[in-house]
Formats: sequence, C-alpha cells, structure tokens
Amino acid sequence: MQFDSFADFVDMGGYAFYVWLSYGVTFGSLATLITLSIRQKRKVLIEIAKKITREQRLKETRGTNRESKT
Amino acid sequence: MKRGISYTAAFMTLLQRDLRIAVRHRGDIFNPLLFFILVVTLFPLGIGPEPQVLTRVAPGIIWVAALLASMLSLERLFKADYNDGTLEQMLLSPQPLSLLVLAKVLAHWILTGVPLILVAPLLAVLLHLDGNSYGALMATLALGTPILSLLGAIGVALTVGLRKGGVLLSLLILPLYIPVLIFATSAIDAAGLNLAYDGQLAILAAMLVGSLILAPFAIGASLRVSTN
Amino acid sequence: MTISNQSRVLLSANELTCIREERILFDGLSFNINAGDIVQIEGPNGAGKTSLLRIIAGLSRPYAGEVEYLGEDITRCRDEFNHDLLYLGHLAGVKSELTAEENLNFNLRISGYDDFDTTELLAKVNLAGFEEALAGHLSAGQHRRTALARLQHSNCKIWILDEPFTAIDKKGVEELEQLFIQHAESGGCVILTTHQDMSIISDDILRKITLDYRFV
Amino acid sequence: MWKWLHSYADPERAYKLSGTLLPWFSVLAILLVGTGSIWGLLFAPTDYQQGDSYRIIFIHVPAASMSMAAYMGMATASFIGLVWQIKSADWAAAAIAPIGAVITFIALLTGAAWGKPMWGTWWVWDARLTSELVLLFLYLGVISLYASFEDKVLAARAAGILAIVGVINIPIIKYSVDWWSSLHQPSTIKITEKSTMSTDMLYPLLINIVGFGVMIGAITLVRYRTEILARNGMRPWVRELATAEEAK
Repeated sequence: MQFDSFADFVDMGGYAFYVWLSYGVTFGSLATLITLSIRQKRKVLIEIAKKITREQRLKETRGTNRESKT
Repeated sequence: MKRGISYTAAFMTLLQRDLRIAVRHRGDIFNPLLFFILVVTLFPLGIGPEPQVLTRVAPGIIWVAALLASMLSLERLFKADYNDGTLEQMLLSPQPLSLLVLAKVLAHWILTGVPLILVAPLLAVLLHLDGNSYGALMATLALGTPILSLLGAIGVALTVGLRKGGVLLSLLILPLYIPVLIFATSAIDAAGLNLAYDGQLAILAAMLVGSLILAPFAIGASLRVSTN
Repeated sequence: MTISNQSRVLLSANELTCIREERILFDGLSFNINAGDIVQIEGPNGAGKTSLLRIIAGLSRPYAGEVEYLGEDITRCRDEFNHDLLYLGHLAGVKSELTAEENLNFNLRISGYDDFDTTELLAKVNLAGFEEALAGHLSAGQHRRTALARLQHSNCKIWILDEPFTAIDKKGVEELEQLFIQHAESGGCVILTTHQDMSIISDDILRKITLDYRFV
Repeated sequence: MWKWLHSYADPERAYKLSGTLLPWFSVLAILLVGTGSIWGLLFAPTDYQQGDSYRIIFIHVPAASMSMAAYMGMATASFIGLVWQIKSADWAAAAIAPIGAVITFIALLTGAAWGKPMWGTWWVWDARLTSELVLLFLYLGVISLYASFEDKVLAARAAGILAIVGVINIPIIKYSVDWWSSLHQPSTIKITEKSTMSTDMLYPLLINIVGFGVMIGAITLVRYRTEILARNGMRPWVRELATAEEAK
C-alpha cells in the first residue's frame, strides 16, 4: 500500500483532480457504453415485435381485399 | 455495328462530356474559385495586417482554403450523374469502371484544381508570401490538388446516394487530407527559409502516384454501393 | 409459352433472395431466360420488380443467390456481361445540359459503339429536328425517346427495361413492341416491367414472372 | 419454402455462440481491469519525477493501444465482410465501431488530463495526441456513414470501404504527424521512459492492457448479439425472441 491514509489516497499527492477526472471519465463513459449496449437489445426486440404486429394487420386487410375481389 | 472503342476514346468521351457540361454551367467553375479567394482574403481581416505575421501563416492559409474549396466543389462530382441515371450507365458500360472514374476526377481537377493553382500566386501576394516560396507553392499545389480530388472522390462516391451528405463528407475526407496539408505547407515553409524542399515534394509525388493507382478502385467500389 | 425456337439459356437466376431494410422482397427465386424470350416481371407496387431488374442487371447485389450469364456468375464476368447488356432504368440517363444528339452520342460511345448516325437514329424515334435541343427543354416523352433511341442501335443480346413505356404515346408503344419482337426473333431477350397493356405482344409470346407482395 | 434459411443458419449459431462466450469475457474483464486499476492506484510505487499523477498511465496507455487495435479489428472484419461477403463479419465491424470511438475518446481525455500537470497545458499538438484525434475522426466517420444508410447491408459495405481506406491511411497520417511535430516543437516533452519502469508499475499496466482488450471483446459481444437480432428481424427465431420479449 502506497498511501498512509484514505485521505492521502484521495489526495493523490496533490494530483487528485487530474487522476480522479481521468478515472472518473473512463469508467463513467465505459459504464454508459455498457448499459446502452445492453439496453439496446431489448429496444431492438420490441421494435421487431411491433413490426410483426404491423405486418399482421396488413396481412389481414390485404387478405380480405383479395377475397372480396375474386 | 462495331464496338471496338478504345480505352483512350472512352476516357476522352467522358472527359469531354464533363468539360462541356461545366462550360454550359459556368457557376461550377467559378463558385469554388470565388470561395477560395474569399476565404483567403478574410484571414488578414481576422488576424491583422502585419506583413510578418501574414508571411508566417500564408502557406497554411492558402492550403487550408484550397482544401475547403476542393471539398466544396467535390460535392457535386457524382451528384448530377447519380440523379439523372447516367451514373448507372457508366457502371454498366463495358469499359473498366476505374478508367471512367479517373476521367471524371480528371475533369473535376481541370475545372477546379487548375484555376486554383493559377489564382494562388495572386493571393500569395496579398498574404505577403515569402518571395522564395512561390515556386514551392505552385509545385505543391500542382502535385497536391489532384490528390485532393482523388481522395475526396472516394468520400463523394460513398455519400452520393445520401440525402444529407454535406457535413458527413467533410468528416470522411478531411482526415485523409491531413498528410497532404502537412507536407505541402512544410515544403513552402522550407522554401521560405531557403532550405531544400525536394523531400516533401517527393513524398507528395509518391502520394499522388499511390492515390492515382488505388483511389479509382475505391471510388468504383463505393459507387457500386451507392447505386445499389 | 415462349417463342423460343432456339432455346439457348442466356441468363439464369439462381435462388435469388432480396432483402431491403430487413424486409424480404422475394427469396429462393430461380428462373431461366432463353434467347428469344420477352419476359415481363409483374406484381403490385413494392413487390420488388425494380429490385429484381437491378439485380439481374448486376447493379444491385442480391442478399443471397446469383445471376449467371451463359453459365458464369455475372460478378465474375462483368465486362463480358456488360458488353451484352442494355439496361434502361427509371432514370433515363439523359443529361439536361446536353442536346439530344450529344446525349445519344455519349450513351452509345460509352457502350463502345463508334459507327452510328445520331440524326438517323433520332429520326427513328420521331425526334427529327430536335437534335440540337437541350434535353432539359424536351417534353417528358421526348426525353424518354432520347434514351430509347439507344435501342435502335444495339447489338446487345439482353435488354433490361424498367417501365420503358412511361410517357410514350400509343403509337410509340406499338413501335417499341415491334422492336422488342424483332429483337427477340433475332436471338436476343427482353426483360421488362410495365403497368400498361401491350397490344402487339400478345400473351402467348409473353412470358411472365410474377412477384407477390410478401408480408413476412 | 424458406430455402435460404437452411444454408444461412449461421446468424443463429453466431448469436448462441456469442451468448456462451459473453459471461466468460465479462468475468475475466472485470477481474483484470479491477486488479490492474486497484493495483495501479493503491499499490504501485509513486513515480519519483511525476508523483502520483502518473497513475493515469494505467488507463491512458491501455486505452491508447486498444484504440488502434480495435480499429484494426474493425477494418479486418470489414475486409472479410466485403471480400467474402460474410454478413456476420459486417455485423461485427458495426458492433466494434462505437466501442473504438469511446476508447479513443478516453485515450484523448486521459492524455489531456495527464498533460495538464506534466506539461502545464491541457492540449499540446504532440504527435501521439494529434494522431489519436485523427483516429477519433476516422471512427466517427465510419459510425456516421453506417448510420446514414437506411439499408444496413449497404451501410456495412460503405462503412467497410471507408474503414479499409482509413487503414491504408493510418500509417501515412501517423508518419506525417510524427514528422510534423518533430519539425514544429523542440523535444522538451518527456513521458516516463518505459525502460526505467519498475516491475511494480509494469505489471498493473500490462494487466490493464490485457484487461481493456478483454473488456472490448465483452462489449463487442453484447453489441454483436444486438446487431445480429436487428439485422435478422425477418427470421423466425428472432421473431420468437421478439414476441417473448414483448410479452414480458
């Protein structure tokens, strides 16, 4: 352990701002990327599900049209 | 019916057609040139009229303005052909696509690159460019502007089918322009200090040869994607 | 169904699948087109007629499957295939800044021809006297005719025409139909889409490929 | 009827395979990055020249080296997709691009935050930072080109061509920027020389470099799976997943 106390650790030898800024931004942006990537999957699936119902409706209306024609 | 048209003849047919259209549409030649002149004249107003300062920044200003002017004019390189269907006909021609593409890029360079080279010395006077640098300025523009046309055409070919191509185009091609900018301006700087600049010119020439060989294939492949 | 007395296969489509923006337009589509065929691709709007024509012409890449020209994949023999292909799409390939004559001249030269008389060819499509007119000033029908004039001077075997009759008057349509029959009889093939009824090309010489609008 | 389904079964297999790999990658990534960062922040000795500010190195260097590696990975995938027309490779490339952009952004920002205490300024036109900036532009170009096409099969081909053109240009850009910065500034800037690094500093750095690589792999897998689903919305197995998800 390089630091005597927790306060020392947080202070980072006087460079606290730069060090914690770097680590904060790094893990912050990575966390955002990861959560967005994971959430994306559900969004895509819902999107597809919506498309399926849209197509279902289309099929029904078209189907009746065709029957009435012949 | 004979179909033995040579590569040169096909090349010249397309080149002549593009030049003829441009002559009928003179704005295509003058607008980028006007833009180039305007950008260059704005700089002294922005940084101040001190000759020493202007001498120092002149190569950079001229080259950055040339980059932007080239990009502005590139946007329309394939647009008209794409919109009226002649691009499809080019892709379906029995002639090699890279040859036709090269003819179009050459036409673009003749119409925008050459006027730019001709007007650059005049603007250099306004910017108090060092007297020794004129040769280098002309040489770098002569070698560099065709590279800009070739590399830019790749970006244009990729975005020609898109409705909002403008900003995207600059994002795609400006990174590719960086080496040209660096070597061209440093050649002019070196000339101003009475140093040899043939090294930079050699690198520019190498880049020109490289892009002449490789860019037409990339442009052709991109056009096939865009017209899909 | 076909009038093919020489049943040489010119083009064959092999299990073509076309997917646009995650929607299947058609899949597993296979057919042969022989010398002497006049083929009409039909189907409702959005069924993929134009997409199919563009795939056969080699402009679009199918999602799966391939098109073969004389038994060879067209992406592998592009130069030979293009040499034998005349494609006219929705867009006419006519530049409005050029005159009718210059347009025709360019279109023919870029396809490799160098022995033609533009005045004569334009006269054949009823554009005599309009040689010097800028294409931008021509009417829609005349504009289209400028493009169609290429058919008058073509030794390409394969003609692929997307809605060739658009903006063409009745007499012009009949002339075109005659031209198609002539072309087919001389061993070529015509693949086209159209919403208009044809009067000369009757159903017994016309082959049809029907695309259905798919829901899935 | 669905003939192409049988011959094109790979998307489903790729989806399942990446699903099996994902937990392993995730656990390994968390372990490695956790160990490397804690070791680097808490246990690595203080640098005698730079004090504790050098601890930024444990994320800056991994991010910088991985930003380039990710680009190479993306370009390779694009190349495979373009030449052999393998669609799963296209999807992989599309999955990597945003990750690479974020990593490049991290490398730039940590570089700046390290530069401020060391050089007294947030930004210097140093060769490394400049080429990193250009790399970010290349990533953004690929991402926005991919996003601009409605049809993602075409989008992947267009973005692939751009990625490959970028790969040819990266060495040229890198060389020209190096040369340009050596021309324009006297070499007063000195970062820790690697040779003098003690092993206590080197190990956490190496662990984090590997860790970042594995982490990029894990995020790529997550995004790759989503990309497979999005591009195969017409296939029955995806539709089943979609209806199941909606029912939730």
